[in-house]
Amino acid sequence: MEPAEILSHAGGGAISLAWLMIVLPLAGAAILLIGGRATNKWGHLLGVLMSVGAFVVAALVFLQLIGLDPAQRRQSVNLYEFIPGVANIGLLIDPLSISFCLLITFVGSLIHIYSIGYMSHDPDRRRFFAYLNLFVAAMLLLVLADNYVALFIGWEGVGLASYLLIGFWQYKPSAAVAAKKAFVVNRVGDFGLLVAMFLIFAQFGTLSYAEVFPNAAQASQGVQTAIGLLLLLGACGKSAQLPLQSWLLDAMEGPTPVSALIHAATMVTAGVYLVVRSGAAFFPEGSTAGLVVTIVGVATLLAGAIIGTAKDDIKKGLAGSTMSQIGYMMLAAGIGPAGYAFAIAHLITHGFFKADLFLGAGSVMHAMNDEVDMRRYGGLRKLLPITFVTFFIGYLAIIGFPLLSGYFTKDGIIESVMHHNAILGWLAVLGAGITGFYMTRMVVMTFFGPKRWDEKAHPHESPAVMTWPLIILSVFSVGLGAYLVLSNRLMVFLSPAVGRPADLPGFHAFTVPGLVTLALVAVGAGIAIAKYGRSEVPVVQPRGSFLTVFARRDLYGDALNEALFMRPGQWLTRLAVFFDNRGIDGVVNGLAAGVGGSSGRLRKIQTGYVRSYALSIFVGAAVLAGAWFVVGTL
Amino acid sequence: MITAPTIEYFALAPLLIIFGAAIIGVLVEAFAPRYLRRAVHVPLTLLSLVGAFALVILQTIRGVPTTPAAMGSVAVDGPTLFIWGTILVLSFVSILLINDEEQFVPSAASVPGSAEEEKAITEGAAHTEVYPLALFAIGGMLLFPASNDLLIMFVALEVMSLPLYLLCGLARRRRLLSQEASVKYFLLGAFSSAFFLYGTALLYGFAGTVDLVGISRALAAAGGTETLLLVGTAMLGVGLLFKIGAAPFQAWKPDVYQGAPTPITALMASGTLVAAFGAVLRVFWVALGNDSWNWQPIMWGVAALTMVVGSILAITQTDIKRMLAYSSIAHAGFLLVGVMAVGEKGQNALALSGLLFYLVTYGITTVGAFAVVTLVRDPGGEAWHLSRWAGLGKRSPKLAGLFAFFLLAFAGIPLTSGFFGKYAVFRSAVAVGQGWLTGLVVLAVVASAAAAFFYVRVIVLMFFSDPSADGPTVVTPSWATSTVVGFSAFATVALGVFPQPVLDLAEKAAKSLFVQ
Amino acid sequence: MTAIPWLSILMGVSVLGALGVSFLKNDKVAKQATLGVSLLVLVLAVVMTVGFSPNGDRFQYAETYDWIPSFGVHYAVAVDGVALVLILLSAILVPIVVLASWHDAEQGKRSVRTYFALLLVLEAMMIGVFAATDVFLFYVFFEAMLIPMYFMIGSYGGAQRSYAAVKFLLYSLFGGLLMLVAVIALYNVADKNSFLFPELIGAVTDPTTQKWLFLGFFIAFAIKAPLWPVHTWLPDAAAQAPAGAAVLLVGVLDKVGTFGMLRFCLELFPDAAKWATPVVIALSVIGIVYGAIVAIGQTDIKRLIAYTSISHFGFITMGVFAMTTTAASGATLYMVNHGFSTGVLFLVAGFLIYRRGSQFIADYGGVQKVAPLLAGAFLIAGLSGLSLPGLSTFVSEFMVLLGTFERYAVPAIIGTTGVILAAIYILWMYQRTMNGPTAESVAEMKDLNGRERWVVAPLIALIVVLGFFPKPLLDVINPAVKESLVNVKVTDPAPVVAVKEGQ
Amino acid sequence: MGETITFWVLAVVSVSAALGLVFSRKAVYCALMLGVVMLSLAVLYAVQDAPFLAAVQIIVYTGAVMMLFLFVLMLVGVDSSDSLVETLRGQRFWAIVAGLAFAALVALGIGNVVFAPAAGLGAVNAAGNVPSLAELIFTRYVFAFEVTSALLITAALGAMVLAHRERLEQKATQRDLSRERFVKYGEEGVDPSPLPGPGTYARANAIDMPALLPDGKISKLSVNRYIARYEAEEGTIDPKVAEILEGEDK
Amino acid sequence: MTTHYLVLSALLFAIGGIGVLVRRNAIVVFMCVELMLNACNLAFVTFARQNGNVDGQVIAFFVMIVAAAEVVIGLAIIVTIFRTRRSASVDDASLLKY
Repeated sequence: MEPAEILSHAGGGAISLAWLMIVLPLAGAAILLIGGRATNKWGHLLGVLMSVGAFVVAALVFLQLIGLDPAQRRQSVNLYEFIPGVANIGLLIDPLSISFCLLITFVGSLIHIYSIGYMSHDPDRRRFFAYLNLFVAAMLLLVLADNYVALFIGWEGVGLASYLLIGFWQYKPSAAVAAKKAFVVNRVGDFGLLVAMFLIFAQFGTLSYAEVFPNAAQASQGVQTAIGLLLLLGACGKSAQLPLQSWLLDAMEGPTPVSALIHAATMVTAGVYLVVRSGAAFFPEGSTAGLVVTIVGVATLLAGAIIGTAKDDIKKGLAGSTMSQIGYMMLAAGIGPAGYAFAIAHLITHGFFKADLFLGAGSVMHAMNDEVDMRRYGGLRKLLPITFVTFFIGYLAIIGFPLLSGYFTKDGIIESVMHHNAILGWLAVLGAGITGFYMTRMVVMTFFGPKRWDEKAHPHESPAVMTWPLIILSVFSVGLGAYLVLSNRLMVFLSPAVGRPADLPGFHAFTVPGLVTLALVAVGAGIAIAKYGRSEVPVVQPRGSFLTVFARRDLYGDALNEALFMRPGQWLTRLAVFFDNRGIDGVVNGLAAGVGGSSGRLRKIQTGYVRSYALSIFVGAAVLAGAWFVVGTL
Repeated sequence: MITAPTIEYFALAPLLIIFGAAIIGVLVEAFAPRYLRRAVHVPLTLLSLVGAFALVILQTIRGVPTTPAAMGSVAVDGPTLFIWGTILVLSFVSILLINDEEQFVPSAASVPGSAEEEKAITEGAAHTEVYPLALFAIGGMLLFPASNDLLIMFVALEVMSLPLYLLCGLARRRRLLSQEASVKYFLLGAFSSAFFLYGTALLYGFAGTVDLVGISRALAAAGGTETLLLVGTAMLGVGLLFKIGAAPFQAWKPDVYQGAPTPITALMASGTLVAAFGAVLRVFWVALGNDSWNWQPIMWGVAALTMVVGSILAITQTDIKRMLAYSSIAHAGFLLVGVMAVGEKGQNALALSGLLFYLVTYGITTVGAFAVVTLVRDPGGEAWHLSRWAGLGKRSPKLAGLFAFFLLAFAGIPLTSGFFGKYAVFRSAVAVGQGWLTGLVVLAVVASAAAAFFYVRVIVLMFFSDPSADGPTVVTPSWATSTVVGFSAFATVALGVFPQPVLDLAEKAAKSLFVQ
Repeated sequence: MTAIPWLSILMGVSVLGALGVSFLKNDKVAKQATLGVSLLVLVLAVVMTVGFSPNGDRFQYAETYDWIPSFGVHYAVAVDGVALVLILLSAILVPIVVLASWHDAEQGKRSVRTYFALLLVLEAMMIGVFAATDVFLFYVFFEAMLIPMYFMIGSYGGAQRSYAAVKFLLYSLFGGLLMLVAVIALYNVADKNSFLFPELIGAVTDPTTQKWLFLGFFIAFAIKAPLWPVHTWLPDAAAQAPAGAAVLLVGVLDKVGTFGMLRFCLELFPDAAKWATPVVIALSVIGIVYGAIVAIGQTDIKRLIAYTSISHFGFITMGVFAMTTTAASGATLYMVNHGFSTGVLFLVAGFLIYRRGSQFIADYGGVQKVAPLLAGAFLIAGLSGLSLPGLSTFVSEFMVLLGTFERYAVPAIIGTTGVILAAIYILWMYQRTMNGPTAESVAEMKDLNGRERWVVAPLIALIVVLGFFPKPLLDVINPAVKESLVNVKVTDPAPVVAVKEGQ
Repeated sequence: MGETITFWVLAVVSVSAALGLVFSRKAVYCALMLGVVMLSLAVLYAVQDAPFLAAVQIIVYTGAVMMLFLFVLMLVGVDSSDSLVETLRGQRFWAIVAGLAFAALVALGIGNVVFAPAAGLGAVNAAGNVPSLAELIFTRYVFAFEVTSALLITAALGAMVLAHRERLEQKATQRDLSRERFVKYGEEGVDPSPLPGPGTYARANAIDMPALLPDGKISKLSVNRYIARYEAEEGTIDPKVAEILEGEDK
Repeated sequence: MTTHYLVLSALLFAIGGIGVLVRRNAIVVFMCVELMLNACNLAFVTFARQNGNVDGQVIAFFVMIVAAAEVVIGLAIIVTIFRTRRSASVDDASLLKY
């Protein structure tokens, strides 16, 4: 089934007020930033309020949308003319975007609330909330945009927010470097997105979805593929997919709520959004671009999982896991309409359980004086009961424990991929097994076993303002998957936006791949328990085997980047500077010096002897006469 | 029986006034008591210049004669009148500078540094002969570009030069340099006039006459391949190019400009240059106008060499007057570009008007610049060395500002007269529509960019360097010097913003071209 | 057409203001007077802009008087959309620069009022150069405006000021003089006895002549812009100039080059421009990448900003020579936005340097901790330098690339790598100066004071507002650019796939 | 035929004299050589129907101008001679090259012209050379003629400026001089009387002969020190004078 | 015959020119200039006969007058500088240079 036509909204209802979703948090950010210290007292509350307000608007829009006939569910709202002849700023309200909106505003609001507690001791809390609000606004613009330009504004906006938040503790050089790295790597992706836009504009003369998508098929095959690959480059940057994955692990330098919101639940999924949004047009089923998407997805899925196995930093472990999970989503998105719903479903459930996990990790860190090394945790389950329970639920969800969210969504992905391409499917299954291992390792190292922390640490449960969001998130982690996947609820809902396969897949509980998955997960978990639960975990990281080091070093991704880009880049820079100073400017200065020097030498001709002058006149006269002679007689 | 010659006294009146005033000046020297001489000379000289100028204007209004005066030896035509007016104005302001007795030696015959000289200074002795001498030189300048035959041109050349040879040696300070300048100028001047004369002889041999128009006619009859003509033209060219300071005959200019008393330098750099260019134009356009394809290539080389040599050598100069001398050489090169821009009648008028305008603007700015030079002094006289000018912009910003302005005008920055001068000449050259000439214009602008460097260097020194503790003092200018500086600055601005009136005059003067 | 000679009034007010200021005795009064005059000019310029009708005649507020009939020169001023926005840019920047330079001229024991008088003179000339519709008049302003800038750099600049000033002047003069030859030749070839721009359009038909004349104009503009490889004067000049002068130099003066390319090179010599396009585009692309790479390697803040500008000018020239409506409008918009963006970057850098007394990046670190507002302003300025969407520079850069891609895909793609490099040079500089542990030398640094906030705030506001809502400017620019391109006789390439309306 | 012989003779003479002018060390010889050239040219003028000019050449040039030269030579030091060692590198070489090239070019230029037989001045000079010259000078060239007066005045004025020293104080009278002499006598004991004449016993009345006192001794006052030293160098000095000189030197 | 005279004149002129270049005594240098003027006069007189008019003779006459005046001025200048420097060598007067 093809996606529905995009209609321009006739006005009325919550849909025509959808812009409030963006403007509310944006206003919040502006007030907090411009207001300065005056807003210190109530700034965080304003931030929460704006986020919640956006959620309310999103909910109202959602309600209005589902009240419409499915064929009418793609409404675009033009706001104003942005660049005449090129693009307007407009919103596209359709099932896909509203799903994202709900996720972003709901999880976002919870994390805002959580941050009240988490950041309570930070002198710059107001600024933090300003950035969070800014992020929410940009993210909403990204998903709500009805054309690529507006999407790009949101796209870079979230990049900015991400930059600001990773570098929130900018006085730490590591944070500053990580922030910059995130931005620059993202820019590489943006390059792809920009060129994709140029190509689209050159092909179609427009950048609006409503005009591009229906005509995409008229472009030549090569152009379609090119656009698809370029979009994918953008998506890779934002979603930390290979080969642009390296920034995400470093991004954990940011405060934990940031990691939860931006680097787990929402922003990093923007790439998936982009692929799904443009899917029908540029990644149709069976296309080259789609194939590349699936390959990237699988590769990242495995890479992230492997990285996750070796990390001792709890957040980095989770970050690896995020990479991996997004890999699943990409994989699903790459196979076409059959996968979109699962990709989005996994995206949503992942948003909840990963946020849950991150916030839980944050709660642990909060309790442990910001210690992130799991080797210095251990046995925390009794001291942090709520955190433990919620974290454990998130854990079960992510490893795909039957009947929890992850089980439905991940299994759905594996199954649909299996239909599409068995090799990719089995690789995905393998990834699920590794997930079982590293997540179990994390839980065991953190909450079980003997305590390994310092004398100074006094672990304590977090305040209610932090635990309540955990509880809510864990509740959703339990049930959301089943709700979305069973009876193809999400697929049907999304179909006006992204289309769907002609025949809806049923949910099969006990397929071969499903069982194998479960078995592999169990094996993985078992190994982890055996390795970390039964034996002593050394506080100091052991050297580890080659493979461990390989994983620990992020599969040498940074080393590769350094060798391939950074070092040559530095050399190039030095060369260019040298060339500029000595080469180009050297020529200019040399010319000046040459003229000056020749002046210095030539003036010696003026010897001061009148006889020399007379000689020059005499010779000159002879030459002149000769020249006249020559010219005249020629 | 010889029929009495007809002399058009009215047409020649400006000349006669100047020569007359000069002779009266000599009589004053002979008979007036010492204390009175100066008081007589200054008004006499200035009035004669004003009177001559008035007569020039009157003639312009009355209508320009179309035939040469004084039995065909003096051509008082449109361009001549314009040049006369220009020279008279420039001379007037130069005379105001000469009025500064500090500049001239009290007793030229006494040995420099001797007790006699000391005494002469304390006695307040002065060579008031400079006024009649200057008037003779000015008379020569007037006659030189108006000469309609080569004989009178030769005589005019000498009338103009001889007093200048003398005047160059009369500086009060740095007598050795001044005398050296004098002797160099004299020897080289005499040497070059010999060439001029030899060229005249050959042309006489070729044409049977020294009348410019006669030569032109002979040329038309003979075609351009007569070897006498070729060599003669070359020789004549040497003499003329020497006077305008074109390379490779430029060597005297820096030395003489540096050594001569600054007011005399001003007079030479402005008046002589104008007169010499007038003469160059007359010879090459009137006598050799039909032969332009022969002399243009050579003139091309000379012009290119001149502007390059002038611009490049100026860059490393450390003496302000010497630098201005090299600048003058470069400007001579630019002016030569206009000399080549001949073609049909309209084109000639265009080029001529451009040249005339350039001469006016350059002359006025030059006098102004030298006037400023007279004001910046060390204990031992004028502060010539550029390093002494460092930080002048702070010590006396107005004077430095004016000087900077003159320099910018030399560089040809828009909104100064120099810009329009250059523009007018280059325009006429481009208008010929010949690639080689346009190429020369390109070379000229490149050279003027290089030339800008040394003007700018002085500005850098004056404004961007810090003054030294024992820097030169700026004397309070006398009324005369203030007038000169003020006038030059005003004219440089006015011609830079509203050049049209003077352009109109130049065009009107050029329209009739030289009498044939 | 209005009877009020707006443009002359604008220039007149500035010039009279300059004269008045130079005669004032009290420095403080002089500053206030300068500020007043420049604000008055701004108000007048805004009023004028409001009265401009974008879809009316191309040239409005026209005044034409004979100036030098012998040369066919007129005092002819008028504005089209492009000129108007650039004049507006100048009028906005000058009061801000005045405010920002409040204490700049006091450091060197040099005349304060001269500095401010020069500023006003410069303003008059900037307005004149954009408003001139007589080629000769344009040239006069083009050259004459070097002088006040030369003195501002040379008298009030940093340690190497005289070297930088002389280099600036000679470089520009060299180009300008070549242009002079072309101007003269244009007059002769066109044979209209007039320098009026509208009359000269299409007057030169011979292809060879067009090429030569084009080169004459183009070299001057390329030096002015500056285009690679004749850019080396800019880093020196901008690094040595006082911050305020650097703003006007890079923000406005250099725009004369790109403005000239659009107005004169393209419209007067369309065929030659097309002939030269491949080379110009190549140079622009080299400039974009090269400027960015060299910027990355700089150790001096102001030099770094200067090199970023070289990169940005590459975008502008590329947009101009892509000859599509989008690219050319984008380039024009870029000129304005770059003025604001680089302006605020230079000014904030100037504040920073003023406090610490060093231009070297290595002498800073962790400033954000002690001076968050300063750091914030610097960041926003920097972000606008890397064309972050939501800030005005993005719109223009996007349009340039988009428009260029329509015709020259590969250069546009290479140019797009500039966005990655931009992120590196800006953020790395920001990281080294503002982030990390606070360096001892900056520990006592004060945050922005009231005056400085007033300097920065309007610019940032403009950048943000124009970033989201560039339409007012584009509405003014677009018709003018379209008319220019009509004169060049190019049409935009049609999209490959015809999109049916309403689909 | 006569003209040819005259020409060749004088050509050789004048060229030789010209070369002599260039290559004589002593300035006086140079002047004489120049005089020879001028006289030769005067003859050539006469041969070429220009008797008036020939006369003027002799009177003005050879007579006046050359005298002036010699006068100045005397002033400057008649026996001063140039060293013929060239100090400027390449000067002589290039001078000769340029000179030869120049001469060759001009000669080529002249040689290329095929002159018609000379028109001759018979018709013009019918009424005499001087009247025909006079007619031209006072009609066609009258203005040049008048203007030359300016030159002559300038020359006179110039000579005055450079050579004439204006008296800055009253000229001393006999009375003043006498008073001065006696004041000097009173103060320093300088003899107020004039220097002694050759004296009664003198055998010669020349400046190099010192005066003899009545006792036959030499008057110290009358010894011309300059000449004496010169003579001492030449070895022709009168021993008595030498004695006095030695006494003084000690 | 005319050619002969002219060649002689050219020779004398060139010799004079060389003399100016190689002699150091200012007076001798000046004499050489006079020689050049004389050479010119010879050319004028020769051409006068060749052309059949006395203009050449008139010019030669004027040249003599001019030369006389020039000699006066020149010698005065030379004497002045001699008084100052006690030297008539033109090479000594070389303070103004470069």
